[in-house]
Amino acid sequence: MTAAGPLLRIDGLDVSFDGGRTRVVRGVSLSVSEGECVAIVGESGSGKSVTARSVLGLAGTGATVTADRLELAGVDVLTADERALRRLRGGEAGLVSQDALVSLDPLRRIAAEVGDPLRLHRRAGGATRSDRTIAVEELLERVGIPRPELRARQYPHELSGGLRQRALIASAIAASPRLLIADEPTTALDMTVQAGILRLLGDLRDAGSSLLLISHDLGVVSRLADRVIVMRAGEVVDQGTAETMLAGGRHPYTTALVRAVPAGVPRGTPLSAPPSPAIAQPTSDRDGSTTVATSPWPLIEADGLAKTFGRGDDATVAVRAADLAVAAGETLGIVGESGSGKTTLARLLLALATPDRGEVRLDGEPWSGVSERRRRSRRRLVGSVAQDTSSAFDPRASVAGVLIDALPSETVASARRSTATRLLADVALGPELLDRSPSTLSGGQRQRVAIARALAAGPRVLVLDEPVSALDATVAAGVLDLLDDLQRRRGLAYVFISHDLGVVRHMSDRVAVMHEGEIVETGPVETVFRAPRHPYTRRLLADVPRLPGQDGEAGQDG
Amino acid sequence: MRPQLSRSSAVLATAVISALALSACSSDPEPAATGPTEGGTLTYASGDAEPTCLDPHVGGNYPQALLATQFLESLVSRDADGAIIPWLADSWTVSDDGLTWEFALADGVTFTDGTPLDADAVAANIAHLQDPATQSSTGYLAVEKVTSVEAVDDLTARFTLSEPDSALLESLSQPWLAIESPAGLERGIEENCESPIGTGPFVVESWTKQDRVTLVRNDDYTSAPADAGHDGSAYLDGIEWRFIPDSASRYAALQSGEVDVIDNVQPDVLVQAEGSDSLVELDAPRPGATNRLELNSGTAPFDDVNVREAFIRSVNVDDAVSSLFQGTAERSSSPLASVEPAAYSDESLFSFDPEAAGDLLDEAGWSETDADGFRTKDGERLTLTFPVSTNQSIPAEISLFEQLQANAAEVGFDVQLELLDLASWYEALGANEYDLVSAPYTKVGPDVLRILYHSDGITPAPSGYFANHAQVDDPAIDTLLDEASATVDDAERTSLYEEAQADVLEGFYILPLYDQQNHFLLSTDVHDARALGTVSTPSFADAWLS
Amino acid sequence: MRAFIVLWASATLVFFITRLVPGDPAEAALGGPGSQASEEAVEAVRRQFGFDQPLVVQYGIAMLSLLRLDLGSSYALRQPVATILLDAVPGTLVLAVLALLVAWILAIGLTLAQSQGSRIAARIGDTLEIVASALPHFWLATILIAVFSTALSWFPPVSTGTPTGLVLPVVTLAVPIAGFLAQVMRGSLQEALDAPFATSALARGETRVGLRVRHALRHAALPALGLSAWAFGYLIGGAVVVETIFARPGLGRTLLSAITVRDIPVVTGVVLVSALVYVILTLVTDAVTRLVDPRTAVGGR
Amino acid sequence: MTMTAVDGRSVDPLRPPAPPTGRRRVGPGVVLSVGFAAFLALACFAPGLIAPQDPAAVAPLDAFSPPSFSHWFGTDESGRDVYTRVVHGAGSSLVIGFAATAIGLVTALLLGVLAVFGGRIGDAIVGRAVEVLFAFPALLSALLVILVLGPGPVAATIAVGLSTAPGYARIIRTSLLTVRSSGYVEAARLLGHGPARILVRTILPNALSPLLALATLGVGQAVVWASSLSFLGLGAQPPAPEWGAMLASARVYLTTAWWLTVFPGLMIVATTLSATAIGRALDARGRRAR
Repeated sequence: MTAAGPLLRIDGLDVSFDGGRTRVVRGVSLSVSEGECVAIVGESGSGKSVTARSVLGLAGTGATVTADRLELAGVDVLTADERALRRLRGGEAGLVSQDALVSLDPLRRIAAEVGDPLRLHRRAGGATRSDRTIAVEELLERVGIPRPELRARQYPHELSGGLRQRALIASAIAASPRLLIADEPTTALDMTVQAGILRLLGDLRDAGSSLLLISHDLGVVSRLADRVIVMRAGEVVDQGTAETMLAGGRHPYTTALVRAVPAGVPRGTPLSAPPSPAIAQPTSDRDGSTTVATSPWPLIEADGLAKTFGRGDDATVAVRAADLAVAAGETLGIVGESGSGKTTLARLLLALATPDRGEVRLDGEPWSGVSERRRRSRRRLVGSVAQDTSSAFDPRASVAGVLIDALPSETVASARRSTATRLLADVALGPELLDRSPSTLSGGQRQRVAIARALAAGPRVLVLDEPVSALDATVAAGVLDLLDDLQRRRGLAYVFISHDLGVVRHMSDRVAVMHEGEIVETGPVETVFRAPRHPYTRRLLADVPRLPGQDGEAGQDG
Repeated sequence: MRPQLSRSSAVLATAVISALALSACSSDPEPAATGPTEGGTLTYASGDAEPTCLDPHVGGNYPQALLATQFLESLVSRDADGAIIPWLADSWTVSDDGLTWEFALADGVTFTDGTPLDADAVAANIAHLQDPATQSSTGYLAVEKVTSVEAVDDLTARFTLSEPDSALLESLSQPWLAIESPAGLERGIEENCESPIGTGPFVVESWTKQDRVTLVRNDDYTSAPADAGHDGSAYLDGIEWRFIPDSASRYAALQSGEVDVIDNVQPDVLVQAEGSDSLVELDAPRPGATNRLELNSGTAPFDDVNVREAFIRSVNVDDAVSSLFQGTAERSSSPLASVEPAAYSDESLFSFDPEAAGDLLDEAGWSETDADGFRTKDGERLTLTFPVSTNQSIPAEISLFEQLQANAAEVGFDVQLELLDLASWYEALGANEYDLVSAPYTKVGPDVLRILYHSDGITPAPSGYFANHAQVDDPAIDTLLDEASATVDDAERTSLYEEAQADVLEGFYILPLYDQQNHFLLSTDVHDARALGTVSTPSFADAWLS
Repeated sequence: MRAFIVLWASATLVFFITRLVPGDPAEAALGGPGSQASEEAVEAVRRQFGFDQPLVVQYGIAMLSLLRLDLGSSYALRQPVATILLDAVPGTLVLAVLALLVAWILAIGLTLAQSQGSRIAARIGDTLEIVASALPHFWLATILIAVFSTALSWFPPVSTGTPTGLVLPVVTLAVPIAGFLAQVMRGSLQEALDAPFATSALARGETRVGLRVRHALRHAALPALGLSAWAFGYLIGGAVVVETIFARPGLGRTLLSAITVRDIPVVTGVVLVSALVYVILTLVTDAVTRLVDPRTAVGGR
Repeated sequence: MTMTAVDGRSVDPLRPPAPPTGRRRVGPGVVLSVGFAAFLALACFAPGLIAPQDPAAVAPLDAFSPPSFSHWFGTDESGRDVYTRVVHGAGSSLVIGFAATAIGLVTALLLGVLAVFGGRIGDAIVGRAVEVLFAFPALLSALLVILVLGPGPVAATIAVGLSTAPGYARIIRTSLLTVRSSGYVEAARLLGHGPARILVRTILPNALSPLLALATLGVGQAVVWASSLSFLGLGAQPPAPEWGAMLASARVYLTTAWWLTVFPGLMIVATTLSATAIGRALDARGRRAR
């Protein structure tokens, strides 16, 4: 309660699970003063979330929390009893977590979830149900939710992702806590929505709230944070002002993090360090100069593709009149927000769905219009890598099994295992993984195995649907470099789908922007990014969180 | 009102079949001197199947008889010694040729609907029994020889028979031939099934299916049988007649005082209750046939008398009966219940002798033994199919069969017990798919022998039913039974029946097990309940509650 | 519409199953086995019930009379099946509804007691649930009677028409179902307690009790709710045993005795009633589920 | 495009719930259960080894002996040794349990495959069929089957099996749908594998593995159901020492000879408990593997 000391003070925080066997946070110290915004940045497993939750005494079941000092608003969290803790939770510090769809109780109305802190902390307007209704509507309005009286009566699933996240923020700030802990508040949101949420958090900070912001994304953090703390494997490895951190910080890990962000890094420049030895010379200009001969016609082309789901009033147009063509060695980036039809387009190209209208041609021959039986023999020409690596493999198969299953059936039995080993080497994985189950691998390793599987059949086209979206930045950087390298060596045609403009810009020769099922703009990647013609593209670009010095203009010429 | 007799004399005077247990109850806190108390409702819990029709003319099974005894009465009754006594008929005469019977009806008896009991009513009842639409089975068979009934005058009914029937009085004493109000019968089968109208001490008030029949006192009751404890209306206000199919629940209900009387008491419960001072036992042996196994002599392997004898010698019935019935049932070696004066038994035929059984089988050609220890002949196993009705056989009886099965296996019989529900059981019998069967049959008098062992009983009715399960087809036995049926002279009749019984026993057609016995358990609050001498159904006309 | 199809299919299924029953239906109609019906009577009944018609015609007639809500007449009881069912249904319905209620209360209690965190309590509760769901009704009933009627004299061992007479049969039916429900509930309660929204609620200052009552219990109830229509069927099946033991009139005993004498119209009637009850209950639980879970109201994409 | 339909109704009666806590190690319960299962296996295949007497041998004069050194579990109304009967009864009881479960699973599998691979019409037909089967409560359909086949162990087994089928069918359908729409099945299609190969090599093995756990749970339930039929006089035939039949016939003697009820009852409960414990352990392992 003292104005003098920091609002939150952590010294030497240790958190472990399983009776001390698994230490997830080691000796973390930090403080947040009134009105300050502190960000913790780290990749998955860095202990950033557990650190934040320990502040509220919610490190999780089975957690052992020790610290030299863990004080929130002058109260010692470690020794406080349950009642005192409850006063802190929501009262002194509110928590906003990732993905409001699961962080708000799906069975309760928005009004109940937002109004709960008022009732629990006996805040003004919390006494009676009708008072709470008014207070809740005010709160919803404050976090920028239009028509609060309608939204209050709705359930979380009836709101869009952005509104949901705002409602979650409203419930966190309902009892006017002085500190707001935001744990990945914008992850999984579309760019434009993400920008709105960040603006809202900024407004709250400007209104005097302290903010403890947790994110894996330096770009997100850079907008708001006064100070940035970088965590890795449970320890703080670097900290400083936002500017110093974004400039690369003092610790090599910070440098790697910053480097891994592909936005504005020219095509062909490795994102990961150390650079992959396979990449001899980064080339910045690759227009038409691949090492493998291009075919005279596009490898895969689509003509007026359209696909509608449902019928009558429920009909949803997923793709309308999409035209595209990709030649060998070329990458077509497809960018758009969720629901823009990117994935449906990918499925149409892969002939997993049949277009209502239009046609896909593969290597100049009909692809979408023929029977599956006739298509089957040519399927190996087209490979696919998807975002979700956890369900991508038969749970009963080993890595070797997965790869061998993907080999052409004419492969000699004795050669199969060695071929699998070679495929793993191609994606920079060791043969020791052959007998492991994919489920025991890390996300990055799994994605490499998925790529290896796609390569096993000897494809000429790869459809990559958000291949790195689920990966940590440094891991993603490695995978992107690998893809780049493979394309160069094998002359593959890529259809690269992502919501991340930075990644698309880094990977693509040409880019198509999708919006509500339509390709609104297409063209060479730098043309589109530098001089967007379509208003939607412009808005999209405006909302990209940028690292200072890495924005669109700065990346020119490379 | 007659003075209440002391308990032990009541046994003699009213000829309650077995108040033995009652008499054992010398510590009864309520000495008889206080006399019966009016009022109160007695709750009776029956373990027998719930009847589908309360009119015992329709079909005609034991559960119907149990209930009908409370509200219907017959022309004659039977006392404990097996003598026929007057009831609705005061007296009767029979012509010398045995073809004409005249019954003089009691005067001043009215049915509970106000209809007077007269000769026309009797005629209407016999006609009702003989009408195919009534679907009478038991009653129909009993009046098969009656060609007509006419009213000589208001109170005299004359029966004309096609041939002499020595069993007529015994048949007429049964509840299945009770006399109902002709007005009631005219209501049609559906309504009459719901609430038959008689002259009895109680009246059917309502019937809640699967739950209970509520009976209330007939205040105008005047027609007690000759062996009743008192004349005039019953002491009880009424009877709640409940259907509690599960024996354990029934006993628990008695123990907790929910009900006052239960029937179908299990042997182990009877033994347990002996030590109780709040429960009294009432045992009533049923007349007619004993509980017995019938050996199907119509098909192999029991078409060979040696195999039949071998089976009978191979099983240890004595030990089984004593262990399972724990003294509550007596071993029998007669086709007839021991209460039947004409019962003839021969223990020597039924001694347990596995060795002799083995020799008999050798003799019969069943000399080989297969891997499982069963006898074979020409490669075929000596298998006996034994369908058992779970609706008719109590658990102790099924256990008994299991023991016999085990005994017989020692000698080499492969007995296949098949527990079946009633319908499947009848089906198995109708299809002649059985070698052994146990089918209870209750009928007053030795004439039951004719039904069970006359070759006429082999031919099934269209529904597949037949009574001669042993498929005894012996002209000598047929002749004896026909003669006995036509013989009015008691002594001669008895000796004919005895001869027939000896033939049946010596032919090893049946294995008598034990007497059919009704076991009732009563709360000590219930006094002067008795079982009738006819088919041992309980009567509560004299009963009172303390 | 769906309900109608289920009913129609049930009726069809029962019609053909009962035609498979061995034995002559005409004889069954004549007082069943053991009766001594004459050849002429059998013939008459055969014509009366249309057993001499081709199967398709019989089927058509049966379905038409069902449409007129005419269930025919019982062979054994000489009464319209509808009357018999109307007498039998209330008893079973009361029993089953009460048992379901008690099962829910038991299950919720057991689930909450276990979620308090003690590992031993959880183990004991877990074992109890499995044991409970593995108890045959007839066995449980016997034990309950021995303890609560014979030894303690608290409740009557047979139906008395009073509420106390309902206690033991209801408990007998409820315990195994409670075991099932608790197993399902506990799993989803734990899932709910581990869910991010539980953390959100705690972070707002919600109490542990509040978390369970306001949040987790609803989630726990959902799958159990989905089970309830099935459970009701299970209860009606259990009623066959329980009604026999506790001497209660009802559908179960009606069915059992009808099967014993091959009273096909009654068997058909009971099966159709239970199908109808199932259908109604499915509609009800669907409606309740929509109330509790707004997500299902919209219909998952 | 993620499918986020959270369907509360998709939980099925027979689906094993998640274990109460996140236990990972093999607990003592599982060890005990496996031990008991081994005992049962011995009892099924070589009952003579652990109970050398004849289960059908009667000794009327030894009837109703309470448990003693010579008769561990006492004797029954015919003087038969209850321990011997319980051991020898394991076979027939478990045959009923396993056979019924197998019938249920196979029926369910056929329904499930038709639902998932029979197109829109197949799914609709199966959906209705499952609803209809659900509308016939287990004991009711059991009684119907007995109506047709007549009472006896075969009818009881078929009856119990069929009545469990709809529950399994729902689970199999869900499981098949999940697997069919999974990334790895899609991957197999993209590799150009034919539908038959995908069904046999990829979909079925993965969709059926959760059923293994379910089946162990079903066995115990089936034994319980079959015992109820025995109680109604419609189950196993004597002198087969089937547990349910033993329990049903012993009920009559509950007040005078408790051991007749307790030991077969304990066997049923112990079988169900250990089957459940093993089933859950298998399920947990399966999930972890996934």
